[in-house]
Amino acid sequence: AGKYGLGREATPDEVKAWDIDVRPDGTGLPKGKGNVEMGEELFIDNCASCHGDFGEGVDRWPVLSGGHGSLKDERPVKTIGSYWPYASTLFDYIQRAMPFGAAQTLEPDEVYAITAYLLNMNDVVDDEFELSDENFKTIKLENEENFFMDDRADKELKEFTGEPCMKECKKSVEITKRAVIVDVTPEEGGGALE
Amino acid sequence: AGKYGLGREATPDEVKAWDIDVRPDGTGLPKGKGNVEMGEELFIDNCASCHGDFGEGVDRWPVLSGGHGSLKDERPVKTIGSYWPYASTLFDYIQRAMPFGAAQTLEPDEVYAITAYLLNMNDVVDDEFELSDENFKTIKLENEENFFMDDRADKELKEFTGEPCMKECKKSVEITKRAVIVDVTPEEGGGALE
Amino acid sequence: TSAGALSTGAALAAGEKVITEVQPWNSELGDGVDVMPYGKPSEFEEHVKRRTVEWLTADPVSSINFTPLHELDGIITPNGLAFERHHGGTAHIDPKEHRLMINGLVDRQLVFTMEDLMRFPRENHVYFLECAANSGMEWRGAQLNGCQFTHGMIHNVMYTGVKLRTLLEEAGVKPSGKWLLAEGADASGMTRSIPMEKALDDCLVAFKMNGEALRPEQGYPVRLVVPGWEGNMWVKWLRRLEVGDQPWHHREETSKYTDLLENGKARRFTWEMDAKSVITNPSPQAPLTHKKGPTVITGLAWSGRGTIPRVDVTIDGGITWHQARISGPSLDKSMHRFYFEFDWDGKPLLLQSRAHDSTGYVQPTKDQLRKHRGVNSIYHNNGIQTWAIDEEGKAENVEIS
Amino acid sequence: TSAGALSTGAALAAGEKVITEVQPWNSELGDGVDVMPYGKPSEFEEHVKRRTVEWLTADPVSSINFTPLHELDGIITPNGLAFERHHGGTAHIDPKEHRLMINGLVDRQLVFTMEDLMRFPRENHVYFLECAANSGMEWRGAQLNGCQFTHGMIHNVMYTGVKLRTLLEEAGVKPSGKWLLAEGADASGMTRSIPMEKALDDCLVAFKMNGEALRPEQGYPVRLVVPGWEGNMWVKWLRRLEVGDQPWHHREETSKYTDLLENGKARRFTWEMDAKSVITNPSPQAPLTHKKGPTVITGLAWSGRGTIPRVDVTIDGGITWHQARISGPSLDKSMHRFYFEFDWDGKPLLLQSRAHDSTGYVQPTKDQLRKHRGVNSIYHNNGIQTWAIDEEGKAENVEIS
Ligand code: HEC
Ligand code: HEC
Ligand SMILES: [Ca+2]
Ligand SMILES: [Ca+2]
Ligand SMILES: [Ca+2]
Ligand SMILES: [Ca+2]
Ligand SMILES: [Ca+2]
Ligand SMILES: [Ca+2]
Ligand SMILES: [Co+2]
Ligand SMILES: [Co+2]
Repeated sequence: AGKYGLGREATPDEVKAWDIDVRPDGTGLPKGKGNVEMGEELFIDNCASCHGDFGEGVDRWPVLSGGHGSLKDERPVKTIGSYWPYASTLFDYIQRAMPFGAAQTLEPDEVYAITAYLLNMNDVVDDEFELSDENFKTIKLENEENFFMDDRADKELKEFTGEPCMKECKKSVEITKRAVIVDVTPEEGGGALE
Repeated sequence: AGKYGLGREATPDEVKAWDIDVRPDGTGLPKGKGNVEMGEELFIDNCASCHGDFGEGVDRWPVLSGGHGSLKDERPVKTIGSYWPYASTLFDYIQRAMPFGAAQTLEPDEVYAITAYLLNMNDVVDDEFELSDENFKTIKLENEENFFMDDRADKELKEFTGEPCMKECKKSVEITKRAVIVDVTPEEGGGALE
Repeated sequence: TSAGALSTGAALAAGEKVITEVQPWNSELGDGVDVMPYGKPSEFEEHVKRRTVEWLTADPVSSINFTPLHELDGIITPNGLAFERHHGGTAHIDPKEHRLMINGLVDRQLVFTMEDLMRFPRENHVYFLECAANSGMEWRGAQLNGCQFTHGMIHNVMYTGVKLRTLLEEAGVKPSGKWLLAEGADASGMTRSIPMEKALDDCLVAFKMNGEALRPEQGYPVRLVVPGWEGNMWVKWLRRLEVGDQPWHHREETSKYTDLLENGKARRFTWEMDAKSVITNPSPQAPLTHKKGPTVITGLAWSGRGTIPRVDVTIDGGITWHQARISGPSLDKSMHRFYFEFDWDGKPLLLQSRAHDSTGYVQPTKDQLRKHRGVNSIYHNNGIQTWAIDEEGKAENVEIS
Repeated sequence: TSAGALSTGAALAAGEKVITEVQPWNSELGDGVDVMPYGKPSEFEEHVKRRTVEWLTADPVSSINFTPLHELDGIITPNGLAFERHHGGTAHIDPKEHRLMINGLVDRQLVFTMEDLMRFPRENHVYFLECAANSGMEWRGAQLNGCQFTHGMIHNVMYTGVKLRTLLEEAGVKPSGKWLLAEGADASGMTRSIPMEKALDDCLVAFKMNGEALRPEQGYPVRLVVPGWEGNMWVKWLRRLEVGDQPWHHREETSKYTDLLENGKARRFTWEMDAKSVITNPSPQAPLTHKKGPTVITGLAWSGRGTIPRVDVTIDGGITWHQARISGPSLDKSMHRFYFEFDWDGKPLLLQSRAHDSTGYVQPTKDQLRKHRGVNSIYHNNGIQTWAIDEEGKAENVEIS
């Protein structure tokens, strides 16, 4: 027992029920498999109402596909294919949180199938692909290498440290951007806005 | 103007409207008068429903008379006559706060009359007495001299200061009083009491 | 030893259903961000509320309710649970219609709107407000079974306001001005006399508590804050400040809030709140619900004269005392939160706490106080509180030898 | 110059009717102490509420609302106004049905009930919680007209809880355990990876905020507190802590909460919140309503790396800066309240504040940040905010040269 002896040991079934998280190295993947075709059907039935048949997104619901090579654009489109570093994230997230409003209702094989379908929609795997716990680690996403550890300490902190100017810091000053021209604030904003 | 120049000067009528407080030296008394007899009628009409015809109190509403000489008793009865130091307090309080639910509706003459009546009920003035701003200062209450300025600093603070016993402070300990026996706690007390 | 302990055998291997089966809240959507523009506590916290004691007064309109100290932790009292005491009911005042007047012995008699007040420099301070009558029902002996009732006439919030001194200086106090009368705008027309020294020291004219506007029952739109001094002086719905050369001896400083001693004489102007503490858990409304083993005792301590550098706790009725751990900011004239953790052997306990304040004052026993004051002084009962805990963890308000 | 100024002549001598005539609240009784067992704000404060921006998300169930900073003062956020962000709606969980599991690389995989948690030693700390996306809509330029919208994804409350370290030690972290996964019980199953060093440092497993139970939208009955780090990591409805040897790279630390730079590369694990400040009054939702003369500027400053020893304010768009006055407790990783009082000449103003933190870091301009990060990084926009005030006192969100 620990110092306090409080709580109790978790049972194997309890740990199994909650320990559903998946990591990039495949740790946590349940046994199972599913292919793109099965995934397409499941996706259309369970997901497309929000995310569109091909993951293109409906209304303001999240876009799940496309955007390849857009990350340096003025308006990047960040999707599984264009931005996400790991396929494990997709499996894990669908399994824990989707479909929105009916989380944790999909069977492992269904999650494999839908993941396969979304990888297919993002040009990561071909139409015939079957995803399983065994081949999962072969999947690599194109943008993985573009993520790097927070470097603000080196890049910014020194520049942003030190005694700043207090007097005669500028000759003159002009307004360069105005929120009122953009006009996207909710009308019922309180105070003088009403 | 003050340092900030904020606010504005109060007008004479405004100060008059709010500056109704009365002090033991008579400062603040309005012009006016009223006698015990008038006071009795006013009191019966406006006050007796709570305080009783003679100030003896109805149900749990405050008792306003009696209790003379009871201050050292096991259960002192603290009233205008037995406890209050100054008659000005009575005039001021009736004028600002009574009748309960219709405060500041009495005219000065009415407040003088009711005050006279309550002084009479407390054996301070006789049945024929008429109270006015002119004779107010002649009224003295019997308990005035028994009030003294807070003396905790001299009487208690020193005794209650210093390093207390931390170990073996008593040989044994017994329960001497119990709330459960008294049993006056509201039943719906929350937690284990329900 | 755990409330979540499983029975043995099959059930143990399988585990608890709340874990092994997906629960609705793990799967179905909850409320959106548009549901609750001003939030409120969980439906499972409905027992956490202010409670009144009906037999105390003739009418709930001039009465008191009590902060549920046994349900709280830390040092901040949430605004919705800060105890209420008023003498003519809670006034609901439109801030646009509210005025604050300064009159009397000043160079300029002034009237301020709320907007005017917002243009003076402001300060923020966490202060406790304790009613002088807190624990007043306990003078003759243990009476009310719950720290909400014995000690709940107190709250501790961060006040924001203008220094009273700033306003008085704006009006210009004449040299003869030695006392201040503070007056409320409610139907009780509450008044109290305050010596000028205190008025010019640390008092605030406050409009916010815990960040937001004062609650109506706490004097919205503006109240006086008189740090460390009895709550009755913290005039709510503040509408007038008169400067005078003598005190007023009004009803709340003669008939009430004077302390009758055994010899029939009475202390007046007992403003400062003496150092005090109480164990909030366990306590009669919050018993120990577990068996022996690791146990947390927690409580509050405060002093009208400064900070609380130390609290002692006993579990054996005062034979042995232990220094408690204080956690959270130690601020002047603010509540302090203390803890004492121990391994309960499951036997009956007699719990007490004892506050030390920064002046060296040590909270006295109730009998020490009675020796000085008798049992009819109503106010300022800061004696050490005892809870008896039985083998089942139930707690009772008692006194001990 | 006062909002309560009287017109001249007769009216002036007579005075304002709210003073010269007895008002209902001066005479008639208000509410009794039994009316409001859990209190709420005045009817005159109904405009003080959390507000959402509908176009930000597809559905209010996975969305955000904002703290009305322009209506608050001091440093405490009242619980009812603390901004909400959730990904599957507010879960309403019966504390009796809630469990916290520790699993993974530990000596004993444990399950705690809420009652178990209450038996560990507790601590109290005031910490700010800021969403990493706060001010995220302002990367390309001034967009939302109100500090509630530009800066309102933040709250600052006193949390009470058990040290995460205490719980991890109770389970016994194996030497290989370098990371922690925190998981929520809500329908989003929120997860974040936290390095063990932080987990063993100052994190809390908290069950109270501002003294009372967590609000449902803040994770009732229990949430993680990760002082100084982005709000998304403060997992609500906390049900599981898994110890592992590597981070999990889950959705909220890959797809979201990574900062895309101009060169297409992205920072990950940007946990610490950089020092930041904002003037809350005046601001677009809270304009100056008086003419020239004494004027109070106030605002908030905070840093994920420590305290705020200093805030500078400019009223001329950064030509001249003044040191502001900080009032209220200066606590580690907590909001600080600053004030700057000046005599307004009635001419247009360009207001900015600039926080300095205890590491010497000085809040940068938005352009300084853009130089490093471009305009597509969404998160961690701590650039200096500008409000333009016109002759009438109206305020607008602008950027300046
Ligand atoms: C009713 C609408 C709805 C349905 C149906 C739905 N989703 Fe979603 N999905 C959402 C919302 C809303 C989010 C963002 C949730 C948040 O705020 O965290 C989301 C997020 C996602 C994401 C993460 C997107 C990103 O860029 O981070 C993925 C992947 C996803 N959904 C897949 C699915 C799959 C697979 C299904 C069906 C099995 C599904 N969704 C069904 C609404 C929906
Ligand atoms: C509806 C009930 C009611 C009526 C009618 C009423 N009172 Fe009172 N009176 C009270 C209550 C309640 C209090 C205590 C108020 C408080 O809590 O501060 C009180 C207090 C007093 C006190 C102070 C008692 C003390 O010991 O401090 C005086 C004096 C008094 N009333 C006089 C009057 C007079 C004179 C009238 C009529 C003009 C009057 N009352 C009408 C209910 C009433
Ligand atoms: Ca795992
Ligand atoms: Ca198809
Ligand atoms: Ca518009
Ligand atoms: Ca006067
Ligand atoms: Ca008669
Ligand atoms: Ca009973
Ligand atoms: Co007193
Ligand atoms: Co980040």
